[in-house]
Amino acid sequence: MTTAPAIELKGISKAFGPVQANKDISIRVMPGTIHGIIGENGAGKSTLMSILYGFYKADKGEVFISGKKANITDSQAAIAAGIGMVFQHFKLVENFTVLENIILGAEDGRWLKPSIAKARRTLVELAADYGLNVKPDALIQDIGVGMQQRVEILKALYRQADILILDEPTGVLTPSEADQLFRILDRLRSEGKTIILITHKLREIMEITDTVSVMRRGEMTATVKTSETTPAELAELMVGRKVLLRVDKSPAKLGDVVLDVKGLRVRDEKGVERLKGIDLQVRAGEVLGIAGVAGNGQSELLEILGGYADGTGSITVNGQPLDLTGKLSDGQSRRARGIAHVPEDRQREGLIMDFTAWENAAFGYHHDPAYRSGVLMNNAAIREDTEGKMERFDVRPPDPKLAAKNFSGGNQQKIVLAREIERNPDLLLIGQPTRGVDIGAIEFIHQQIIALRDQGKAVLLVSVELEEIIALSDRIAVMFDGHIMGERLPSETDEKELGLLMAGITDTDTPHSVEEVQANLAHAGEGAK
Amino acid sequence: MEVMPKWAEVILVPLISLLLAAILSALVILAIGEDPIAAVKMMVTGALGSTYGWGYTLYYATNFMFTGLAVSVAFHARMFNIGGEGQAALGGLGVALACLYIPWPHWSLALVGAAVAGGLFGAAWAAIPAWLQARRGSHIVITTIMFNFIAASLLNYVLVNLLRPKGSQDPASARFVDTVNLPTLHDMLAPIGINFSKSGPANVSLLIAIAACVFVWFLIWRTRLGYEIRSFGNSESAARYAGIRPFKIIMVSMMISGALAGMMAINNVMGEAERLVMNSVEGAGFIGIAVALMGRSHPFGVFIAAILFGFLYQGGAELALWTSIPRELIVVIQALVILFTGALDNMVRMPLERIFLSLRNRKEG
Amino acid sequence: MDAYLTILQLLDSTVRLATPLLLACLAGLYSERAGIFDIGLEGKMLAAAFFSAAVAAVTGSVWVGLLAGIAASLVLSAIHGIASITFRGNQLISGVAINFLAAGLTVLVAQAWFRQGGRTPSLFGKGRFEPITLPFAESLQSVPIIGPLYYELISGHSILVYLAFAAVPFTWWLLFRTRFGLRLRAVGENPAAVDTAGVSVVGLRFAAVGICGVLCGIAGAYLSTALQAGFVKDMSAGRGFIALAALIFAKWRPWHALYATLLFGLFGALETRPDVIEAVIGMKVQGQLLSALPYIMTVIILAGFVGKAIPPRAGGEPYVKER
Amino acid sequence: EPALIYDLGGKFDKSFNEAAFNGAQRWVEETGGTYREIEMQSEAQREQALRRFADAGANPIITMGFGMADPLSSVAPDFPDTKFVVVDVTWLEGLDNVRQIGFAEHEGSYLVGMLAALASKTGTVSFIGGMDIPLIRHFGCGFAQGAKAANPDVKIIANMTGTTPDAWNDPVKGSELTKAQISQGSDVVFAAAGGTGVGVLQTAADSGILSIGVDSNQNHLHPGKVLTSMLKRVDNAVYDALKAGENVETGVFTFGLAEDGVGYALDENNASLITAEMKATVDAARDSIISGDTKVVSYYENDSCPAIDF
Ligand SMILES: Nc1ncnc2c1ncn2[C@@H]1O[C@H](COP(=O)(O)OP(=O)(O)OP(=O)(O)O)[C@@H](O)[C@H]1O
Ligand SMILES: Nc1ncnc2c1ncn2[C@@H]1O[C@H](COP(=O)(O)OP(=O)(O)OP(=O)(O)O)[C@@H](O)[C@H]1O
Ligand SMILES: [Mg+2]
Ligand SMILES: [Mg+2]
Repeated sequence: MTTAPAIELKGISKAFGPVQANKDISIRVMPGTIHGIIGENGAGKSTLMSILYGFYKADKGEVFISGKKANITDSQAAIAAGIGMVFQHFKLVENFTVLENIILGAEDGRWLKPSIAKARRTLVELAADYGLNVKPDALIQDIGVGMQQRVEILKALYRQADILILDEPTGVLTPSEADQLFRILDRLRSEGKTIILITHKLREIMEITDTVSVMRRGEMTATVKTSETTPAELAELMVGRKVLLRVDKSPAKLGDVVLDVKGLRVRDEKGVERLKGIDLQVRAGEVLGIAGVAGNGQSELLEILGGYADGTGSITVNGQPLDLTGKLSDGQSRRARGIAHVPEDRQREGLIMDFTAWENAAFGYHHDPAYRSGVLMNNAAIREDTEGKMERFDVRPPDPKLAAKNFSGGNQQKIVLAREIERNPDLLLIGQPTRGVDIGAIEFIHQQIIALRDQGKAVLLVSVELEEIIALSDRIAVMFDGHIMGERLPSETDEKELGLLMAGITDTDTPHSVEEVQANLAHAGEGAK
Repeated sequence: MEVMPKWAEVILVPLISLLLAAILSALVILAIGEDPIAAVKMMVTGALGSTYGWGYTLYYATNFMFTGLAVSVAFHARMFNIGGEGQAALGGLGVALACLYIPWPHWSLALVGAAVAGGLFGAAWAAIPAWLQARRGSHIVITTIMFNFIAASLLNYVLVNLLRPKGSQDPASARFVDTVNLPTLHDMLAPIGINFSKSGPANVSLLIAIAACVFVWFLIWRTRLGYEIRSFGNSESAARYAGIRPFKIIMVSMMISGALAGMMAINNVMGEAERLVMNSVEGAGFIGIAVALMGRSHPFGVFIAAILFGFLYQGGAELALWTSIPRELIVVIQALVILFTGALDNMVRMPLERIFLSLRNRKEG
Repeated sequence: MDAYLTILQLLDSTVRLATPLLLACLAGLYSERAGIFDIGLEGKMLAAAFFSAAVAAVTGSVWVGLLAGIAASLVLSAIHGIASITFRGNQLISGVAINFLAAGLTVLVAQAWFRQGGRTPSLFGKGRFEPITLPFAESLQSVPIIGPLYYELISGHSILVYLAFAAVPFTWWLLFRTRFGLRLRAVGENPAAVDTAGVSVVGLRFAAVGICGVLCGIAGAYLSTALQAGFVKDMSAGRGFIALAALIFAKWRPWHALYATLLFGLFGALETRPDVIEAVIGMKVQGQLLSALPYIMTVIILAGFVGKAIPPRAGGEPYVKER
Repeated sequence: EPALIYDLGGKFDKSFNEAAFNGAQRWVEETGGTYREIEMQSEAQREQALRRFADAGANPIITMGFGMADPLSSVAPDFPDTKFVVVDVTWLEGLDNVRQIGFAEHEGSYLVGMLAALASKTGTVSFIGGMDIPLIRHFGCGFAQGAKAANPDVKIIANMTGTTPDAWNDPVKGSELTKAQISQGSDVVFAAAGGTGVGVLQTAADSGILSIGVDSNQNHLHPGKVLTSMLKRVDNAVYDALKAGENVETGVFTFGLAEDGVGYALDENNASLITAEMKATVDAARDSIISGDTKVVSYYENDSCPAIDF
């Protein structure tokens, strides 16, 4: 007797207006397995999962859960059918506590007190069971993204989901957080739960999944057993061409010091000190990678360098000091000094989502004489320039009149990169360059960063992806709690050592217990937003 | 990738919405025991059927263009300026002072001077709430509401105690001298052989209002300042990243907004009343909100919406003149127009989109 | 003792003036906490004022009138809900339209119904809410300090006043101590979180808008059947907008809504007592300045003491998961 | 066909415009005639209405309120064959087809002020105005002089409702002002505040003090609780003009006590409140004003009032 698949989708189609996001998709996932789904940005992965979770309604197709036809009209039906989902963009209420978020929609009875009390007990058990430590009474807005994700997983577990969908769960996690997540997934699998994992990281697919499906332009193009495939094959299935999975770079040719930071201190809006005396240098022709758990001051470092945070200490660029407060410390002045900035959060900072691509391509550089005629903006010139940028950076679709929100994450990132890199800056600040971006685009973005370095420019790279840091950097500085914990050469270090530094542990030679590292890490991530 | 062709979005949707509002209005007229067809006929002929009617329709529309543009500009910076009423009142004061105390040699110079004075007064009145928002975080909605009331008191004081000519019992300023009287459409069109009614108050300010529409269009979509205003309005965090200073944008956008509202006074105070009376704004500041919202904060939309409201005002006045329909009927019709074209537009758009989509699929399939 | 009595009278007036503001402010609080901005409070109040007075006049029962007022306000709420929730229309436009609709329809209907130029007939007897004298108010009156306080300030208001004040702790409790409140607050902050948790966003928002309608209905009825004995056109006189200002002032919190509306009420009460102001500051306040004083004070307090007000995050935006 | 143009408050304002309406109704009932009417809703409409009615051949055209002075001065010369009547305007010059009618409101207010002071047991009387404009101060000023004349020690409280047009339609505020005045000791309140006055009279009746109506006879609103009403016989003015028709006499006319243009209302609703003694005192004052022995100062004379400080 064969067991029925835990999930079976038959002929799912979904269109958003004229866009066919899913075309006649069928898929089977057996119970107690982890099924990976990969595909380019905009391939339709999230849409498919949202349909399974009842968030979107399919135009056509059927869903079977454990062999029985399920009529999933809304998320409530999905929850009832034992499905839990962790969305790519978390669905949490920012100014609610962890506990409140967990019980939302799954309260026991009308009154909150008993619900909360019960949830607290359950949460303690769950947390202990799976090693998912959270602070039940912390506000979501005060905890790091890693912690937020734990909350999302706990939400699903609290609802006793047998089927767990995770949409790009590791995009925001540090390697050790990701490892921990995978340990939990493994554990869940061994308990017989079924998991669907969407990710852009082939390493993760290879490491944890049993089977993997590849999506392309709304269609399911292949489903294979993980053990019978290779990353290169998957990459090719996904993008339709061979992909370079390693960064190819020559040794750095170091020039003069471009950026020199001394004793830099920055407070956030709440008055909490986020940078507690930072010293660092970046030379021409060099990529300095800043590793660290999100929320340890990297964002503030980028912000003050980019001109939108105030601080004390000294920063010089090409030997000339930068203003750290006042009128001349704004983004415009920074750009005038040859600093370009690809911000960590492209949707909140780097782009205006309702603006067209060409309007965004001038964003921050709208005072550029080439972009204006008299007091007016020279829109024709900007559009023409944007067309060129989109072509050179392979932005798809190459339509300057399309609003930014209508591009996929990878293509949004390319628009920002094109804008900043083509300024030919002396110093490029770049935060989380490939977050949520598919491997085809990652390859391209990495090449662009290295190309800029090879032109003798200085690059300050902030990323929570250790792999990316190691691959791109010529030198790595690790940040923890507003301090630089140490600098390493990529050739002389490994993820393990960096991981310890990121947890604030400098004596990396002596062995440390997992608990100690975790406790430190939890502390480290607190400031992240 | 839009579902509907642009013409459907821009023309068909508003037209059907307007039709729905008209049908409902007709039902209301029926319900109070009047003949809707006759009423509509009277409104249309009264407002649009003669140059006389147009003279009033365009006069009202001029007011609404100024206040509608004022609300729109602030809206692009995500400031909800409810203070058009007070700013226009202060603008009236500025215009009155300019007309009363400066011996202008010719109306054209006076017009420029009065527009500047009205604009400055309006801008100043908007600047205080703007500054409080930018520096103290005081919510612009509350402060502008409060400033409307304060403006009313201030104007009351000025008119009753300062500007009222001795012995006059009317709380209004003296009449402006004849040299500052603005040419009406009649005066302007007569030389080119068009016989426009003498009695409509529409005047040369209409041209200024239209110029203001064009100006705002350029400002918002063609200048760097407009670009910065829209950036700030769309995403404050992105604006900060780009080095666009919130303080500057809040102040500048609100002051432009206030100036536009203040400039309305060249129409009602200088062009029509030719003196400053109490409550000269008569709610045009509030109508401006409806006009801006209906016009989607786009100058062309504001222009059209202002004419529509001008039509309703004048058509309503005609109804009140020749029938016993209470004047509040017009308020109800306005409400329905705002509701259907502004808030319930998706009710029309959604089915239309479906129709267009299936048409398209059929063509492709 | 005289000064004390004056203060009590001033506060008494404060309470009366604050009550309609408080009810409308709480109404707005429910709606906006659920993410639906409502500048139509004014219109709803006005409609309720008319219908409660009209029905009370016709039936002779103020309670039936109250129900009618609430019903009228609910109809307008429903329009707002359909426009801004079902059809994801612009909430501001819808609110503006509702204000116009109420201003026009009340007079139109009043004229067609009573032919008294947009008024209702005067209410008397059971047709209006009378002040209630609380137990022992009379007998305790002679007790120093407490007696007058109880008699003048606490006792002697209409039932709706007590209802309004009771609505404050109730609202707090409902929002922060019940499942419904949790969900309601969540839907104003992040409707997607509520949706994916399997709770209906539309249902919650309609519920909030409905509660808003009920409270505006009571506020309107209070104006025409408790404070007054009949409807006069435009009698809400901008109170809906002041309530909105109070709501922002209160940063969308129930207890603060009480404080904010009491403050506005106090300003209003002071405006009626130039003699008190004169006695306190030692000079006569010029007439127009006196009229402007409440608004000037509000701006000063706002700028000086109240920080930035952050509205519910999803406020004003229709919830769209698919375009 | 004659035409009647009401001022901004609307024809059912229970006072000024409604008095005009009542006068017109009386004419309709007596003669069976018809007339056109319009209520103003904006300033720009004033001139429009004048011209439209004149164009359509309406004659005479009767208009209400001082706001009509300015439009009239530009329209009247264009229609020399049309007769215009304007109430509350007396200062236009060079218009020989206009009948300007003014009322000596201060004289009427003086009489009700006397009655107020005579009826007051507390020795405190009060005044509530609508929007703070000279006309309203004019009312209040006459009232204060009358009260002082009847009782030199009387305390007079005066409040204005506001500075926006809402001031004419805010009975709630009127009510609150009344209560504030009561707590300052007032037991007779005179309201000259349009729709706001409805709230004043209501609250006075509810609180067991006396009130005084304005313009029309408002005694019936709360029988036995409204002390009297300051009558301004706009109804007569309108009635007379309608009756005279196209032949209405033009020029400037001021109606005071002598012409019965103003006065105080005495009917079955307030008969019990006005004692014979009070009536005698007030009537004596009335005669003395008519004869010129007593001079009531008009606020307009030099924008100030001898009896009260606004
Ligand atoms: N809410 C929406 N409204 C309209 N169109 C949408 C919406 N969400 C997705 N789409 C369309 O559906 C397509 C598939 O989107 P989807 O989010 O499923 O991609 P994805 O595979 O999850 O991409 P990524 O890897 O970037 O997460 C997109 O190209 C987009 O055009
Ligand atoms: N409201 C929308 N309208 C149209 N397309 C949309 C909309 N929302 C999302 N999309 C499309 O859905 C696709 C995936 O969206 P999603 O938000 O998952 O972006 P993403 O590529 O994953 O970016 P990120 O990595 O920043 O999350 C994109 O191609 C985007 O164009
Ligand atoms: Mg996705
Ligand atoms: Mg993505």
